[in-house]
Formats: sequence, C-alpha cells, structure tokens
Amino acid sequence: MKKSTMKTDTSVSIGKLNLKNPVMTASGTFGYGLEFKDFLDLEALGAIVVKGIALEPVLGNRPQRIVETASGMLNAIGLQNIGVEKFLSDKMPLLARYKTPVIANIYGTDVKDYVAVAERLADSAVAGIEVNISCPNVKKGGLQFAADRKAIIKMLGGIKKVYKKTVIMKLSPNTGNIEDIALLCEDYGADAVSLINTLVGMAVDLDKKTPVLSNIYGGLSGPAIKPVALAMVHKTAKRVKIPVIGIGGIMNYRDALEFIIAGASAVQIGTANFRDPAAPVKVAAGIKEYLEANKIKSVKNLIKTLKYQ
Amino acid sequence: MKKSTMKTDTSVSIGKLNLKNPVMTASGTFGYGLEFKDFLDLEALGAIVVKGIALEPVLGNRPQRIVETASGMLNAIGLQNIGVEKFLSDKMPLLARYKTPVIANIYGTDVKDYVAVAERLADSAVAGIEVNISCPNVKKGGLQFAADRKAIIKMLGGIKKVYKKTVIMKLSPNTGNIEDIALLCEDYGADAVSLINTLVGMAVDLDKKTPVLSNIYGGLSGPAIKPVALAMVHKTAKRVKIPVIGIGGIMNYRDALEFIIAGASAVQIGTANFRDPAAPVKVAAGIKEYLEANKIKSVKNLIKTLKYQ
Amino acid sequence: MKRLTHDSQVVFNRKIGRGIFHMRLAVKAGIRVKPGQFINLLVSDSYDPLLRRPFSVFDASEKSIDIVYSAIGRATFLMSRKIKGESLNFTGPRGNSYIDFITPGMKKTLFIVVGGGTGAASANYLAKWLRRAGMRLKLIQGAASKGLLIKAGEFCKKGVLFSTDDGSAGIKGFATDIVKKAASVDSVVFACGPKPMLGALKKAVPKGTRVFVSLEEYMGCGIGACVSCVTPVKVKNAGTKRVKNSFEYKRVCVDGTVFELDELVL
Amino acid sequence: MKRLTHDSQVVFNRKIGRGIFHMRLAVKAGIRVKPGQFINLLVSDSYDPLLRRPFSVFDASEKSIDIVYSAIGRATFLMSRKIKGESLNFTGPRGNSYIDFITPGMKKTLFIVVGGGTGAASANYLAKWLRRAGMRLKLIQGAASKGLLIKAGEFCKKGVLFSTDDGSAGIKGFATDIVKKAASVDSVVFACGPKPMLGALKKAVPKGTRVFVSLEEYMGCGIGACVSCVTPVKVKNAGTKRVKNSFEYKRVCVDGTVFELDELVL
Ligand SMILES: Cc1cc2nc3c(=O)[nH]c(=O)nc-3n(C[C@H](O)[C@H](O)[C@H](O)COP(=O)(O)OP(=O)(O)OC[C@H]3O[C@@H](n4cnc5c(N)ncnc54)[C@H](O)[C@@H]3O)c2cc1C
Ligand SMILES: Cc1cc2nc3c(=O)[nH]c(=O)nc-3n(C[C@H](O)[C@H](O)[C@H](O)COP(=O)(O)OP(=O)(O)OC[C@H]3O[C@@H](n4cnc5c(N)ncnc54)[C@H](O)[C@@H]3O)c2cc1C
Ligand SMILES: Cc1cc2nc3c(=O)[nH]c(=O)nc-3n(C[C@H](O)[C@H](O)[C@H](O)COP(=O)(O)O)c2cc1C
Ligand SMILES: Cc1cc2nc3c(=O)[nH]c(=O)nc-3n(C[C@H](O)[C@H](O)[C@H](O)COP(=O)(O)O)c2cc1C
Ligand code: FES
Ligand code: FES
Repeated sequence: MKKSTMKTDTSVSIGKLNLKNPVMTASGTFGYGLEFKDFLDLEALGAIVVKGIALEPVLGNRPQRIVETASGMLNAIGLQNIGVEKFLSDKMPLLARYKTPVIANIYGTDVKDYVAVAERLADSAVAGIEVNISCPNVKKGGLQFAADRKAIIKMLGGIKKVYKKTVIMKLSPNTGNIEDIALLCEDYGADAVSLINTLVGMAVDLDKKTPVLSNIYGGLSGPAIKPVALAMVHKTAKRVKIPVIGIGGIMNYRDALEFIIAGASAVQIGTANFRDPAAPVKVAAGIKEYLEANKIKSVKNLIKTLKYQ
Repeated sequence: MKKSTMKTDTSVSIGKLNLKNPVMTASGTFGYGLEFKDFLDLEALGAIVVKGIALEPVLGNRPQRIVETASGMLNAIGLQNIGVEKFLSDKMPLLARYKTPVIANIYGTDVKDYVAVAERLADSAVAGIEVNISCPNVKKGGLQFAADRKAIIKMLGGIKKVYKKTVIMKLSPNTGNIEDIALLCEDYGADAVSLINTLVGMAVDLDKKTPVLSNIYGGLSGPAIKPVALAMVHKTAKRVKIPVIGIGGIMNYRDALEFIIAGASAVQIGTANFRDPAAPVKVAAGIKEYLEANKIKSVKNLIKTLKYQ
Repeated sequence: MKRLTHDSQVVFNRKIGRGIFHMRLAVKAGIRVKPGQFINLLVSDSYDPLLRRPFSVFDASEKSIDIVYSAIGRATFLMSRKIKGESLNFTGPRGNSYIDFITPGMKKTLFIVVGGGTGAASANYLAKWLRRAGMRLKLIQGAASKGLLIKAGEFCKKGVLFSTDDGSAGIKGFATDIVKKAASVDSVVFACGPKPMLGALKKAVPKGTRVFVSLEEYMGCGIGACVSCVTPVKVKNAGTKRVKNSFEYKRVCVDGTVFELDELVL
Repeated sequence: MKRLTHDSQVVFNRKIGRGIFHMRLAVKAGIRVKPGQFINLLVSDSYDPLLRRPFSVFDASEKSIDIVYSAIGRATFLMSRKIKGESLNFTGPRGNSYIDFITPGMKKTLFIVVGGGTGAASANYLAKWLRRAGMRLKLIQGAASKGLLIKAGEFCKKGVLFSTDDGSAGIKGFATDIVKKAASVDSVVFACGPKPMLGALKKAVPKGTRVFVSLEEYMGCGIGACVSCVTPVKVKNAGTKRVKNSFEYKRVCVDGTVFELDELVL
C-alpha cells in the first residue's frame, strides 16, 4: 500500500477555496470567531464564517432578540454588526493569524450596498464571501431578495465584477423554489450555494398578549429545522453542479454526514455552537473517525451517495 | 347580571358552521374519528376533521411511512384512504351519531377529481369540506396546486357550484406567499382557510445510506413547526377577512390560545393526538377554564388581540 | 372513556443483560392483557423524544405490567435511567393476541414459541399463558450472544432451548435451526423477532405448518388512526375484477401485531 | 483550550423555599469565580430544552460551585429533579464582577448589597467576598413573601435585613425601601434583582451615589458571540458628529452582567 493512500483525506473544495475539512461555522452563531478561542482550536475548522457584515455599523433590533422553541430557537438580532471598516481594522488582523480561511457573510439594504461591501473586501485577507440574501429579520436587505430573480442577477453581476475570490450565495428556505434560485445563482457565476438560512417564525407571550420578539418575527434554527434543511439540500444538490453547503440543525458528526450523503460538499454548524461551543471541531473529528472506521479514503467519496430503495 | 351573560361562550363560527368550541382535530391524525372514542368524548370537540378522502380508495406509500425528528415527525402516508363511497357507507353513519360536525378533508389528482368528491359529499351528513391543496406526499394532487393560482380559481369555482355548505381551503407552508394564496381563496369564495399543512422534510439513515422514508420526502409536523405556523397564521389573519384556522404543533390549551390571539378563529390538533389521544378535549377544556379564570365572556373576544410593544 | 390511558409507577427497572432492562410498572387493578399485546409508553415530558414508544408485554398481573427492553436509542436510554417511584403514562394494551388464533381443535397441539432478540418479551407471556392453560409447549429463544439473552420469567424454567449466533450460550446458530428440528405439520409456531428471523421461519417448517408472527413497525399513534405502521398483506381473490391489488396495507397496531405468516408479503 | 467547559456532579439539590432550590456542583479544583459571575448550564441531553441556562454563582469553593434557583419553567423543573451524583455540564464562569468596580479609594466605604428574588444568589457570594475582605457591608434581601426568601449562606448571618411585599417576614415593602434609609452619597450600592427593582433603586438613593447592578437578559450563547443578550447603554459624546446614536447595545454576558446604573437606558 502506498503511504499517501493510507491517510484519510477530509479536505473539500468550495469554489477556489480548499478546506482542510468540510466543517464551517454558520454566520451569526460564531461571532467574529475570536469569542470561541477558549473553547476550541480555531485551526481545526474548515472555515470560519463570521457574523453578517454591512457597509456601515448596524445597531440591530431592540431586545428581546431570541427565544427558545421546541428543539429550536428564534432569533431576530437584526444583523447588529460593526461595519466592514471596523471588521477589517479590528477583527480581521487577529483572525488572520489562524491558518483557517475566513469567509465574510455580507449583506446590504440594496444591491449597490452588497457590491460595495464585496469590493471593500476584495483585497483583504478574507478568503471568500457568503452573500446573505435570506435574512428574515431586517426590513430591507433580507427576504425581498430571496426569490427576486432580477435582483439576484444584478447582484451577482456586480459582485463578480469587483470580487474575484470565492462567492457563496446563502439561500432562504422561505420560498417555494429554492432549487430554482440555486440554479439561477449557478448560471450567474456563484461558486457555491449555502442553505438553509432560518425559517420565518414567531412566538407569542400568552400572559402579556404580545409577540415575544420585539421584531415580531424571527428566524427559526436548530434541530427542529433539520428535516427541512436536509430536504432542500437534497433537492438542490440534484439540480446544480456547484457545491452545496448544508446548514440547519446540525448538532453532531452524524447529522453532518447525513447532509453530505444527501448532497452537501460541506456543512455549517450554527445553533449547536450555543449548546456546545466546541461543536464544530467535534463534528470535524467525528467525520474523520467515521471515515477511518469505515475505511473511506476521502470525505469526497461520501458526497451525494444516497441510495434509493 | 343577566343569566345569559354569565355563561362562558366558547363557540365560534366558521363559514356556515357553528362550532361549540374552537378545537377541531387535524386531518390524518384522527383517523375517521371512531378510533378515538375510547380516549375522549367525541361530542366535546368543536369539529372532527377526518383523514383525506379521494374519489377512489388509495393504497398509500410503502412503509416506512413515518419517522420521529427533534420535537417533530415526518410522515409520508401517501393519503391511504378508503375512498368516498366506503367513507359514506361505512364510516359516516357511525360518526353521524355524535353531535359534532364532521368535516371531510378531500383531495384529488386533478381539479375534476376534487370537484367530484365535493359533489358526492354535497347531500351527505358531512357538515363541511376542507380542501387539501397542500399534501407534500403524493406525486399528484398535492403541492402542485399549493401556489398555482389558476388551478385554485378553477377548483374553487367548480366546488362552489356543486357544494353549498362550508368550504375550507387548507394551505401549504411550502410557498413564499401563503397570505397571497389565502387572499385568492377568499376572493374566490372560500369560507375559511386552514393552515398550515406540513413542511417538506427528509430524514437520512446514515447506516443504510438511504432515505428513512420510502417516499424520500415527508411532511414535518409537531411542536418543531409551531413557530412557523404561528407566523403564517399571524400574517394571513392580518390580510384576510374570512376565518383562519390555525394548525401546527399545538400541544396544549396555551399553544391554542397563542394561535387565537395571533389571529386564528379556531385551531386543529394534529400530532398531539399521538402523544395524548385525549389532547383535543383537554385543549378545549383548558380554553374554557382560561376564559373563566380571566373573566372573558367569549373566546371570540380573544381572536386577533395581539398587542404590539 | 379514557379507559385506555393509564398512569403507572416504576416498581423496579433492572439491568438483566447487555443493555437490556426489565421494568415493572404498577397499575391500577383491572387491566387485562392478552399475550402478544403491547403498551405504548410516553417516556418524557419533553417534546424530544416526541412520540410514544411501543413495548410488548413481557408479563402481567392484576396490579402490574412488565416489559423487557433494549436501550438502543434516545427514548430507551431515558427509560433505562428511570428509578423506582417515577411515573410513566401508557396507552393500551393494544393489538390482537397469539391466542386469538388458538381453536378448540388445538387441544393436543404442540405450540412452538420462538422469541428472537427482544421479541422474547411477548414469547415469555405467551409461554406462561400456554403453560397455565395446560398446553403442550416448546419455548425457544435466540440472541446474537450470551449477554443479550433474556433470562427471566419462563426463560428460567427447565426445558427452554437457547441459540446464539456466536455459540456463547445454547446451540450455535439461529433459533430457526431449533424450530426446524422441533416443528411438524401438526405443531403451531408462534414467533416474534427481527424480520430476517421471520422470513427464515417460512423455510424452517414443513409445508402446511401454521405459523403466526408478531410484527414490529414504526408507530405514530398506536391506536389505528394514522396508518403509519402498515404491513402489506395478501388479498384474497386478487386479480379478479373487483379486487385490483394483490395486497392491501394492514395496521400492525390494531389489525395485528399477530398475523399468519402465509398472509404476509415479506 | 476548552478550559471554559466543565463537567460537574450534583453534590446536593435541596429545596430551600417555595419552588426554590439550592444545588451544589462538584468541580475539578482550580475554577476561580468572582462575585457576580454566572455559569451556563446544559440541563438535558434532549434537544428540548435546547439552550443552556444561565445561573449566578451563589457560592464557590476550590472544589464546588453553588447555585440557587427558582423552578419556573421547563429547564428549571428538570433541574429540580436532579439527584446526587448526576452529571451537569456548564460553561463559564463568565461575565465581569461587582468587584471590578471597587477601587483602592473605597477601603472605608459602606457597601450596600441588595438581592431581590433569585438575584439574592449573586448578592450572597458578593457579601461573602466583602466580609472576608474586611469591608463594611449591609446585606439586604427582598422577596414577594416569606416562602420565597432565600435563607442560606450569608443570609443566615446576623444583621441581614429582609423585606417582603406582603409583610410575611422582615419589613413590609420593598428592598429599595431599606436601601433608602441606609444609603448615602458615600456608600456604594451593588444590586441584582428584577428590572422594576433596579429602576426603583435610582430613586431610592441620594443623587451621586454610585449604584452597580447585575442584569439578566435572555441568552443564546453566553460567551459574547450571538449578541442576543444585549441591553442599551448610553454612549458618551452622543449627538456629536462622529457618534450618531445616543446609545449602543452591550452584551450582558461578557460586557456585563454588572453595569453602572447611570449608564443604562432602563
Ligand atoms: C409492537 C412493538 C413491540 C415492541 N416490543 C419491544 C420490546 O418488548 N422490547 C424492546 O426492546 N423493543 C420493542 N419494540 C421496539 C421499540 O419500540 C423500539 O426499540 C423503541 O421505540 C426505540 O426507541 P428509541 O427512542 O430508544 O430509539 P430511536 O433512536 O428513536 O430509534 C431506533 C429504532 O427504534 C425504532 N423505533 C423508534 N421509534 C419508534 C416508534 N415510535 N415505533 C416503533 N418503532 C420505533 C425504529 O426502528 C428506529 O430505527 C417494539 C416495537 C413494536 C412496534
Ligand atoms: C446572568 C443570569 C443569571 C441568572 N441567575 C439566576 C439565578 O441565580 N437563579 C435563578 O433562579 N435564575 C437565574 N437566572 C434566570 C434563569 O436563567 C431562568 O430562570 C431560566 O433560564 C429559566 O429556564 P426555564 O427553562 O425553567 O424557563 P422557561 O420556561 O424556558 O422560561 C421562563 C423565563 O426564563 C427566562 N429564560 C429562559 N431561557 C433563558 C435563557 N436561555 N437565558 C436567559 N433567560 C432565560 C426567560 O425570561 C423566560 O421567559 C439568571 C439569568 C441570567 C441571564
Ligand atoms: C443568532 C443567530 C444569528 C444569525 N445571524 C446570521 C447572519 O448574520 N447572517 C446569515 O447569513 N445567517 C445568520 N444566521 C443563520 C445561521 O447562519 C444558519 O443559517 C441558521 O441558524 C441555520 O443553521 P442552524 O440550525 O445550525 O443554526 C443566524 C442564526 C442565528 C441563530
Ligand atoms: C400522519 C399524518 C397524516 C396526515 N394526513 C393529512 C391528510 O390526509 N390531509 C391533510 O390535509 N393533512 C394531513 N396531515 C397534516 C395535518 O392535518 C396537519 O396539518 C399537520 O400535521 C400540522 O399540524 P400538527 O403539527 O398539529 O400535526 C397529516 C399529518 C400527519 C402527521
Ligand atoms: S400506529 Fe397509527 S395506525 Fe398503527
Ligand atoms: S448570550 Fe450570546 S452574546 Fe450574550
């Protein structure tokens, strides 16, 4: 046996990015990464996806911003963030010390803004961008783009012109046709799609007779949405050729492998980080052990291997 | 005080139907009703909604048909049913003995079929129909109608011609615009809308590397989807004038009241029946007690009373 | 009304094998259980796990119901941690019974009772019933290995035959190998166990031997309402004008769990 | 790495009031806790409840951390059923501390420590710290009624003042009524309790008295990453060209939980 074939290969490619393993952190659940350095080895991650970044700082929604639901949670943070300038000056230099690609999740209130943030990041140490056209918690810059074909075409056109590294489009489950939107993104040059963002949800405080969240609606995440995410990833991976990044309720390596078998080339860990801040590295380690135990040389050999009865 | 004003009034109206309380059973989770007679008083229910009925008997999908997920379950029964003739000859006479309106949930593989089932039920003891244009588990007759405006217009036109009692349209959450579909149903003569049916979901068996359900996809129900259902009910009730029937993860009277405050005129209990076969009557009793404890004369005074901070 | 939902208390919950537990539930007097029936346990107040879990009755008295279960997943792990005095709600007992298939003509018949894996639970209660009814009986249990054998109740009595896949106890091989030797056309076989064992039974017995098996299927309601637990059963007169399909789906929870093996589409 | 996630075992979990429990967790030696910090408990293996739950440290030693909690919902009900020996995982201790605000100039200062409801938990540990540091101290606890008073730790010592809304123990009224009498511009007030109590504090003390309060907000991560636990804090130089907003959101979990009352937008 040649030595090279004996090593288990956990690496995957997403656009121009080569990741040492398929496990990323999901935007908004991992801060700017540094908050987690006491809980896990940031270099054991496939990639770090940071909190959504806009052109200008954003205050976010009034509290109450989150609430737990059955096996899930609603959030309506309202994309509070420090803005792209401060991100580049204060956070990125610290993050760049780690040998893990940093992906910036970006958003704006109109197409122009999105393009401007992408342009500002073009020459930075950021390895790729994830374009959030699916946030349910802001009046503008969120869901109105999720299924707007014209806006998406315009946005991708603008971004591709100013940003030459990897572009991932983050899709919303709050449409009847996520596969069609994914195909559109592929056609207009996206390097990958990531799904799903949160499902629009709501909680009511019966005693006060008010919505629990100040924003009324929030985004549902966590194990509760895993079946919905799996179905959408499976349907999308059947249709597009670019990599699909699976997100939604992934709590452990078995969940992650289910997404990979169903068609995902990589996964993101979101709400799980709140239960266990070391979750992403545990998932990565679990995948590696699984490959070894089952004598599978490369995680790539598992992608989209679902069999039908 | 006049005597009549002292009694707590739990009744609500849905179209031409007057229900003694706002609690119905959700189609497909309560069989043909009779299966539950050892567990609860069928006459304590607002209405019994029976399993989806087609023109001809349907075998349904191969097992495995259901699987549990985090705080939810997926089902892909495939609308197994005994057909409208057998329902009328074998089940309805037994159900008609109870002083509770029976609502038939109907579906077909094309518009013609839907209309034919409605016509066949027109002169029966069935008190109303709920038109299922939202089943995710059949190749035809399910989701393809969910957001097809033309088909819905044609279907409602046909049904209203042959069926003069209460017509409820049951809507799918697997679209980006459930409120628009609800408005359309209102415009074309629906007496009420009920929502939500299940969310499309999937489960993967990692050991076998196959989908868990023979149908690959199934419909997600239970507490996991409650936040999604609440948001859709709230959004829809803001737009339409006809009654909205709230469905999705309602497990107890507090959940039910949350839906009512958010805009529902009545609720349906689905998956909860599997955990506690007496759930619907407990919900009805709980609502009554709540009204009494809070000195609210009529449950109607609670509908759509959500306050905003 | 409501007579089919019961609150019970854990009397004991002992480990009796590798990951296998024997739990006794105290119930109000007056619940009658027939061999082969199951109860549907609500394991947790939490919505995760959400659904009830079905377990065959291993033994029953006027005041108690016993189950024997294997801790293999979330709900059964939670069960294994329950201690004396804790409350558990269940619906049932539900389902038909092996003994529904015993006719007056079977007074002299040899009943071969086979339990594979946790299928031994219902075999135990059936064997007890047959013994008390004075019937002729051969009791067989098969498991993967010694640690997984259930040695409780009737299985502690003399004359019981055991098999293990690895030969660590009893004969090395399958329970069906024992059945093969014991069965004749005049005997009646009652069996509960994993699907492959039930399939193997067909080949193990002489043609014409009546075999009845108790099935396990994933259950939603456990009371016949959701049609999730179905199994395909051959339809009589299939292929004629009136009967289009060669099989129909029957509900394991109320039409079974016990079916005649010949009728099943395995 | 990973030094902020800990496995602990329940040493005891006693009922000490109406729905109020005192739990001691055994931890590996070496965890340092400062008064006002909290731990974030993972209450269940199940995904329902899903999130961790934050609790102020009531007391701590080299080998243990104590909390006092009120069983008010799903997670705290589950906690109340935990028995000796059960394992619980927590992250933390996290958050700043009351004592971060103590300056060398405060050697002679009278510290008024106020706990309202379960806010008494962090007040206890702070009082213990101040007493051991030889500081001047007045400890006050307010609750709705006698059964809800926490009588443990420092609250069993002499000189502690109590108030209850219904007068069933201590003075009838609010803890802030006691503060009113005790506070002077030279004293420093440390408080933890429900929002209305914190609001009332402002009016209870002479203008210029420094008041520091520990806040509770709904938490997602408890480690500063999700910005869900925010509270509006006044911004210096607000209204100038560079500073547009009059407030910014600060994270209670890491920027607090202790803030100077004057800076908060309540
Ligand atoms: C009629 C009947 C009688 C049974 N009797 C026994 C018995 O006496 N002893 C025993 O150990 N086991 C018995 N079982 C199997 C037992 O119900 C499952 O092992 C148990 O439900 C597993 O739950 P879990 O949460 O631990 O496992 P999970 O991790 O949820 O699932 C593991 C496997 O258990 C099965 N299962 C899970 N949920 C259900 C459900 N709602 N209905 C049916 N199967 C399910 C599935 O095959 C699943 O793949 C019986 C099953 C049936 C249908
Ligand atoms: C920093 C801090 C310190 C605390 N210290 C104590 C203490 O010493 N003793 C004590 O009894 N309580 C304390 N609490 C409150 C305690 O965290 C809640 O009572 C507990 O989370 C309730 O959980 P539950 O599932 O029982 O209630 P639920 O039924 O889930 O909710 C009831 C209420 O509890 C609060 N709550 C629920 N989940 C969270 C969460 N993830 N984060 C914050 N609040 C939540 C909400 O206000 C909610 O309305 C503290 C809270 C914070 C933020
Ligand atoms: C508190 C919170 C904040 C989030 N913020 C963002 C964000 O800024 N940008 C984004 O694209 N997604 C955001 N998300 C969505 C997650 O990245 C992820 O798509 C979603 O939570 C589903 O994954 P999960 O179930 O693993 O959490 C946020 C999610 C949560 C829970
Ligand atoms: C097993 C099962 C079968 C169902 N069958 C039907 C059906 O025949 N027709 C229909 O309109 N909805 C059907 N539904 C959907 C329910 O009526 C309901 O809309 C959904 O389950 C959400 O409510 P819940 O969360 O309370 O279960 C079915 C649901 C389940 C779980
Ligand atoms: S489990 Fe519902 S019909 Fe059998
Ligand atoms: S709880 Fe996540 S930032 Fe405070």
